[in-house]
Amino acid sequence: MNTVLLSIGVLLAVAMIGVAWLTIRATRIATAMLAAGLVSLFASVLFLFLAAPDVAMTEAAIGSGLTTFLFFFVLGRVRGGQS
Amino acid sequence: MDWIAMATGFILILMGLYGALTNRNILRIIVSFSVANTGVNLVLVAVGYMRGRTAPILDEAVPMTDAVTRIIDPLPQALVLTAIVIGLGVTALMLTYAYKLYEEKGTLDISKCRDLKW
Amino acid sequence: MVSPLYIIAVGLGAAFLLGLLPEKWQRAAYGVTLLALALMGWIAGSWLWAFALQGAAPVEIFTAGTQPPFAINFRVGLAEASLALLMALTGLHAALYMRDTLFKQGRRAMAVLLIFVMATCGVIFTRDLFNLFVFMELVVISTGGLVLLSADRRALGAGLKYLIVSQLVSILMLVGMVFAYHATGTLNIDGMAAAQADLFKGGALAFFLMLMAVLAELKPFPANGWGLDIYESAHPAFAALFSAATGAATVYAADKLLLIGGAQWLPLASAIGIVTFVVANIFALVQDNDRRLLGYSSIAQVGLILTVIGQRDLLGEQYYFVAGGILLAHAVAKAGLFWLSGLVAARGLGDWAALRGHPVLVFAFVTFIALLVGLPPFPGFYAKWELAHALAANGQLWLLGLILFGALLEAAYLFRWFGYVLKREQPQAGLLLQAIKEDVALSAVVVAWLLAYLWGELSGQGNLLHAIPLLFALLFLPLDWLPAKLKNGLAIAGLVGWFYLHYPSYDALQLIFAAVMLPGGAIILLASFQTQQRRVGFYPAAMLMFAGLAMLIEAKTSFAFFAAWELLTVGSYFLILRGKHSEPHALSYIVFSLGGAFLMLAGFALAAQGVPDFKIAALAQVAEPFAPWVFALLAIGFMTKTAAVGVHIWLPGAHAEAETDVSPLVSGILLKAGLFGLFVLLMTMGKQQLYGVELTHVMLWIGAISALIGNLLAIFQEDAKRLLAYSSIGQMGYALFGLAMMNHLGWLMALMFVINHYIYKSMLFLSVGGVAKRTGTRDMYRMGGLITLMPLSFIATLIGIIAVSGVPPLSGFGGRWIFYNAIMTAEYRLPMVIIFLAGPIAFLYLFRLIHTIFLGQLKDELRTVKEAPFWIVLPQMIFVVALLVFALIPGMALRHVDAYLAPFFGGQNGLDWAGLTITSEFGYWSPVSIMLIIGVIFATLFAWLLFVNRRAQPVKQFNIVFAGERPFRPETTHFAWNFFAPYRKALGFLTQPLVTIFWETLTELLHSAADILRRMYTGNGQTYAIHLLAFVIIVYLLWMGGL
Amino acid sequence: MIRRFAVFLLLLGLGAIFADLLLGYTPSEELNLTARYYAEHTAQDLGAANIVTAIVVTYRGLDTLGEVTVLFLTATIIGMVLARGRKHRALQRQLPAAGELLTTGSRLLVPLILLLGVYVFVNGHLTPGGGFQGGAIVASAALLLLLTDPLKRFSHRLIAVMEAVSGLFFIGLGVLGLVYAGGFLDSRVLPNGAFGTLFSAGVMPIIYSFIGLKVGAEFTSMLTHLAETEQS
Amino acid sequence: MRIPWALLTLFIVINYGLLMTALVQKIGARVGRRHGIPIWQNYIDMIKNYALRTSITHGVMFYLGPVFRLSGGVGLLLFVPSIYGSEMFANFSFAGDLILALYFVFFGTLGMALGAAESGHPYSAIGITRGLSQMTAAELPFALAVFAVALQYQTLSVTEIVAAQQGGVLHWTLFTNPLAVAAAMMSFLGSMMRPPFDVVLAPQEIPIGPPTEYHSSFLAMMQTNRALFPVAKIVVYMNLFFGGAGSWPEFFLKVFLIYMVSAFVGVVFPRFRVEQSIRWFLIWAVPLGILAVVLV
Repeated sequence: MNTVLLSIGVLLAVAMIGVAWLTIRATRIATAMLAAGLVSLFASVLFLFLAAPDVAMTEAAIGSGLTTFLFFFVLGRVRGGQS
Repeated sequence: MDWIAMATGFILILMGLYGALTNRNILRIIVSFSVANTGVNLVLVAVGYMRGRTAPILDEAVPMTDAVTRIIDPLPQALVLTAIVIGLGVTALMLTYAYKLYEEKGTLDISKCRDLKW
Repeated sequence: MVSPLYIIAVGLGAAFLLGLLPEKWQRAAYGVTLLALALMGWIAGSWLWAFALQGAAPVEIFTAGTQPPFAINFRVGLAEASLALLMALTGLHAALYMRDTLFKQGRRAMAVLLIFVMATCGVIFTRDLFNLFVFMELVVISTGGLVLLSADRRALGAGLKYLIVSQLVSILMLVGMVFAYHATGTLNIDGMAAAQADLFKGGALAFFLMLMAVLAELKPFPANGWGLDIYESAHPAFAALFSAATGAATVYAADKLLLIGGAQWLPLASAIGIVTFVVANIFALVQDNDRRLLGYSSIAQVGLILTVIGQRDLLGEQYYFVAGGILLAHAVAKAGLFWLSGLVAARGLGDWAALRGHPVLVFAFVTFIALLVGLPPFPGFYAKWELAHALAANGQLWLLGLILFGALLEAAYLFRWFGYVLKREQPQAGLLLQAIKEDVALSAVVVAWLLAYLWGELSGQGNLLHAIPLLFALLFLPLDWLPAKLKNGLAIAGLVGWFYLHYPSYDALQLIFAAVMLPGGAIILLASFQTQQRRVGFYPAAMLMFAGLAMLIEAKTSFAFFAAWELLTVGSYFLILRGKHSEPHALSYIVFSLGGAFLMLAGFALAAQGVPDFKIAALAQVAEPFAPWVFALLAIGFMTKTAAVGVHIWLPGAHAEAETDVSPLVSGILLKAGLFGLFVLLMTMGKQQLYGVELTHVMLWIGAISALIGNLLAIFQEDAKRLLAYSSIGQMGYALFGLAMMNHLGWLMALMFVINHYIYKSMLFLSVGGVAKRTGTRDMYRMGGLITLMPLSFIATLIGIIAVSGVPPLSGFGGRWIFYNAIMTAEYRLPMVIIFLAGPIAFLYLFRLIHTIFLGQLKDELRTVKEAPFWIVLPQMIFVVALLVFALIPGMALRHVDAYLAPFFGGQNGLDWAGLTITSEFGYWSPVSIMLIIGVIFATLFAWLLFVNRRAQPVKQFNIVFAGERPFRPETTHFAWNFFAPYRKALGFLTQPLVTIFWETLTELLHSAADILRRMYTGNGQTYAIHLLAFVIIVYLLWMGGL
Repeated sequence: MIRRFAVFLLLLGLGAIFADLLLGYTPSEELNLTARYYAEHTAQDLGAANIVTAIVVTYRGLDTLGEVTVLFLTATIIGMVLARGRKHRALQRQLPAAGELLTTGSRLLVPLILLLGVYVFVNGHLTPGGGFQGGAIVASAALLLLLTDPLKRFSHRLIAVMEAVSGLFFIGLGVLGLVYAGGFLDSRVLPNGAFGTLFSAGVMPIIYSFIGLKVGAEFTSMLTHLAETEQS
Repeated sequence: MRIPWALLTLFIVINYGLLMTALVQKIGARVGRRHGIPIWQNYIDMIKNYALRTSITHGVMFYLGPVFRLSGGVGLLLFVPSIYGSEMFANFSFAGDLILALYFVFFGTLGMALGAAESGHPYSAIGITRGLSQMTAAELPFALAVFAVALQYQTLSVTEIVAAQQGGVLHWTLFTNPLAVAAAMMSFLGSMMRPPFDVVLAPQEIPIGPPTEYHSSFLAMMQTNRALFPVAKIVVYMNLFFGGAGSWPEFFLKVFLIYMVSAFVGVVFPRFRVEQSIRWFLIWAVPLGILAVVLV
């Protein structure tokens, strides 16, 4: 049980770091934004493992949900910012 | 688990900051900061975590009487809740700024936004 | 009493309520805003009242009905209440000031403002770390909103930079906080402070991160570029809030946070603070944008307060007095200045010249600057005094030096700015006057003076605002609308009256100085009767100087002495600045004077060693390791005022460019203040040795070289008043020399110079001033032949130069005679050589003065020139009489001083005053006989010559032997320009402006360093964030590495 | 490139600090003083099952008030900034209508989502979740509506009133605590009630509901303000 | 009672001065194989000038110049005792000591400068600048020497200084303090307005210098002073450095010899420009003076 959890945790961590790399280095901003949302989502899973359901819910709803939407809202209005 | 989370959190913070300090696009900076914020939240929760205990919610599984020995520290979680929301607030504000700046200057390159200096 | 929590509740509630109001109801929304702010202020004020006047104990406020570590608690005491009142009041004023903007932006902007004020109050009240973080975030975000109220579009960028940096800050804060919580098991600040003992290594690191986060909000160097951008671009009312409210609140947060770390972290705070203070002030030197300059100044001030916080343990119970004094002074002054900046249309410093047409606004500006610089009677002055004493008593001399250096820089750019206000060309843009904005700015003036009174009451040194001379000077402010003649009469009456009432209590030395300064000043002021208009600003300044002088003479304690010193310095600065082209010279005067004053402050502080109420007389008991340093610091301070060589470069311009009746005031009277100080110093401390060098010996050389250089430079001046000014340097050199000889007659000679120099230099300045007034120039080669047109001025000048030159029978000879007797017993002989050389050189410039102005060829354009106005001539004639009387019976004044000085030199009188002949150990001198003999010879010969030539025929101007031709142009015939050309060939190398070059290079270096280094503020928000990161890492390496 | 290197070096330094923290970290075996108090007293004193909620709403209610204020502030500023200069904009261009599926789906889903949100924040003191989460869920309903019809104008007035009223109630309840109970935001204005039931824990569920409403309103307000900016 | 004696002193000294200056000039001429002026030439000049009745004036100060000048000379003479030990010829030395004499020298200089400047002639002004410039440097070694002598005898009273030198030639300051005397004598050369330091008056060329505009009785008064002043000044030197004079013959002899020093030097050296003479004094005379002061 513990090892399983642990390996899932490590997996999550590695995934998060990978996705985070995508966030800061992706060529397209949209990708970066999606990746950031994904990091948040992974984090909320990790929060569950850390016995923090409240935080997990919040992170999922706000961190990965609303924030990502906000990003895209703005992205859509600035044409990616390159001009 | 807590070690993993904490280390991941720190790494996320560093990566987020790296992104925020090297990318020129303001949107990317904001996105990077949100990653760093996630990292901070991870660290915070990880500090409150105690091995072998459960969430600080009292129910049938965790009766009131042995809560002290069964639950983990609830305080960091409360802090993280607040921190997340504050983070969203700041992010939203920065996004608004980015939008207005774009309206104003037609670019989101932060190095072009240097009319105040010295 | 209403719970302080209601401050939070009211602020928030009103902000939420605004959302309920319909969009159109702007007025109602505005009313709610004002009401809420006023209510918050009232609550804070009522608590302040309770704490301050009813001695209530600080209250703890628990939330959630639970004890502190488990729930958030507030603490409200005196400091919190006063800061909260400050927040509410600045908020209220900001709301009033921004009325138009708020109406335009609607209720949302008002809500943001309310929350901003509420949040700053929260930062101050809360004792919970995370709650502190929340409130700080609120401050950050509301700042992000309020920045956008600016009409300046660049504010958008500034706000973004701020948000980027604060993201970084909040990351540091949160990480640090959670580890600190982990280490101590509490988030309560006091709880953490109590648990300090078990802060293990991780705890220290955690604390370090939190400290960095809070300090970063204080805009430490170099992590402060974003702050500057906000100051520059924000709405002035918000910039005022940002500087006053945010600054004060964050400082208080830092203060609370440092409780956790304990004493070992305090040095770090001091180090960061002082670096910020000095560097920000250096950078400010090269600023031309007013708001950015104020921004730099804000950063610097906050740095200073941080330094003070770091010295909390040293200051003990004075801590709140000192830190509070500086903090409140900064807040009020900065708010006031930002508010004023909203009235000025353009952003260059020179554009503030538009204020000039509004004396009330100029007064406001002066008040704010004095408040910032910490001049008496404002709180910063008391605070600086206590701070310097605490630092000196505890050996923190480097810190003291840096603080004073930074303060001097700050004074330099602020006074330079003030010079612009009074002297620069009025800009096109002008002012954007609006009654409400003016009122807001002026209310800050009122608060400033209230604070001045309050701090005076709180200080253990006595309230300067109870000093009658100062009050008398201030009285002239409201009376400034009266005609000048009336004010002049009042001023003269005041001077004479004060002297009349007080002279019985003076000892001989005080009496001499007081007589020269007060009734002496009254005589010079007679000349001021000739002004016609109201002469706005002259009398407050002049009387401020006289107040300082009057207080200086009576000062018993070092505090009273220093306060008087600063008053007279500032007063004279304003006087000098009145001259038409005196802007740069007045600046260099005030910078040198304040520099000297700061050295004195350091000297007094070092001498007192923490003793409160240090008596001047106690200087005699200063013990060995400090004594020579005290002596040196004080001596340099005084010598700055007497313009000894090395620190003399301010004098020529300042004295020459001053107005006609101001030059004699600052030359004839003001210079004596320095001599008075030196007298007091030498009488109490005597000879001191530093590294085996006798300091009085050094002074002897300085005096001699001053005499030589002053005289030498005087002969090469084309400008009559500059000539006299350089001559003053030389004369003061003589006096310094006399003092430094450390023998009875030397001191007597110095006193003789006090009287003589007052009389003849005042006379000459008035005479030359009158001529300059009539001819419209001060260049001597443009004059000539005025003897027939201005005979009275000529007589005054003639008597004056005979007296200055030391030729018998006039009083100057007495000085020389005593001098020779004094050097007979002096220990050092070499410096005499220089004095001997300097002596005859005086003839050169004196002759030049009288020849090129009054003799020689009259110029065509000056043929209709009239005698100087009556009121300028009258004091000259009084001086002529005084000079003759003093020449005849010098003993009248000097014998008393001689007797007074006797106890310092074995109890014997230095001279024998019996009968008409004055006798010394070596020689004798009978002024009356000399006068009689010379008079008889002179009169006989003159009568004879007149008789022989009774039919002599006066000839026309050009009827001279001119190689058989007659010159027709006076310009070519009047030999005046480059008068002593051969002398320049022979000794011109001595006039190399080495000292000027030295100081200019120093200034230049500072400026260019500032100009290069400030380019680190590239304007890129990312760079600023990197600065912050670098700041954290560098401090980590330097501090934690060494911990 | 130099900048990157500098940032890298500096972050290396920060990493060192973090590493220091990480290596110096020893997980605690026992609850510390504060946490122990919460574990022992929350249920008895406040009657809340979810200790995190009790902390968020009551013990550290002031933080939460601040947090709500942060959102309010952000929403207000966004409104302020984006309202500026919008008036003279040309009115809506016609955009392609959203797909049938989305439109119908949203009609069905929105009430459900709203209900879920309300459920989450009403039960905040018992189960995981609460005002923030619920508020976010409510806001996502609004988001859905926005997605289906980008030109849909939400009633700003309604949002503003909801925001303001719930905020005022929040403060009002807090002040009630100050007046009638142990201090500001004390939830024991109402009796604690039966542990574990909906109507327990004093005013905690009420406050959390208002928080939920307010958060929802604020999120919605932010989203609509952003949405109403023109697609440029 | 002092006044008649003082007038007698004055009378003696003026006549002696007139004769001596003429004599020195004659000696100079004879050395140069010229015939030279008659010994009473000065009297002729003076009488002629005083007798002239055509006079013009440039203003008040124009009168005062010669008056100042002659007052300076007379005063200097009378403030110093002429004959040591003689109550009659102690003059008005009770009024002041050495310092008075030292500073009174400037009285005439200053007055002259003023009067000449009033004339409005540029050459006068140029002459004055030269004179004053040179004086500042020339006076320095003298002042140092006086200081050294005063230190040596621990008094400022001229009478006491002379008294201390009595009892043989070797007690003269000349031998007890040769450095000071050397410095003072160098200064003396400069103050005598004789070559090589006579650029101030430049008597050989067109009349340049302070007296350019003076004529008739004005000039006569100055000529009187020109006879009186060198003697008065030499009296000071004599008293300070050469043992003073116990009787009138000794007085005449010593004054003549001291005056001859400057005459000799003047014959040998060419004229200095002002800056040259300043440098000369500073380089050669001042160090001697400093040494004198330091070594006393």
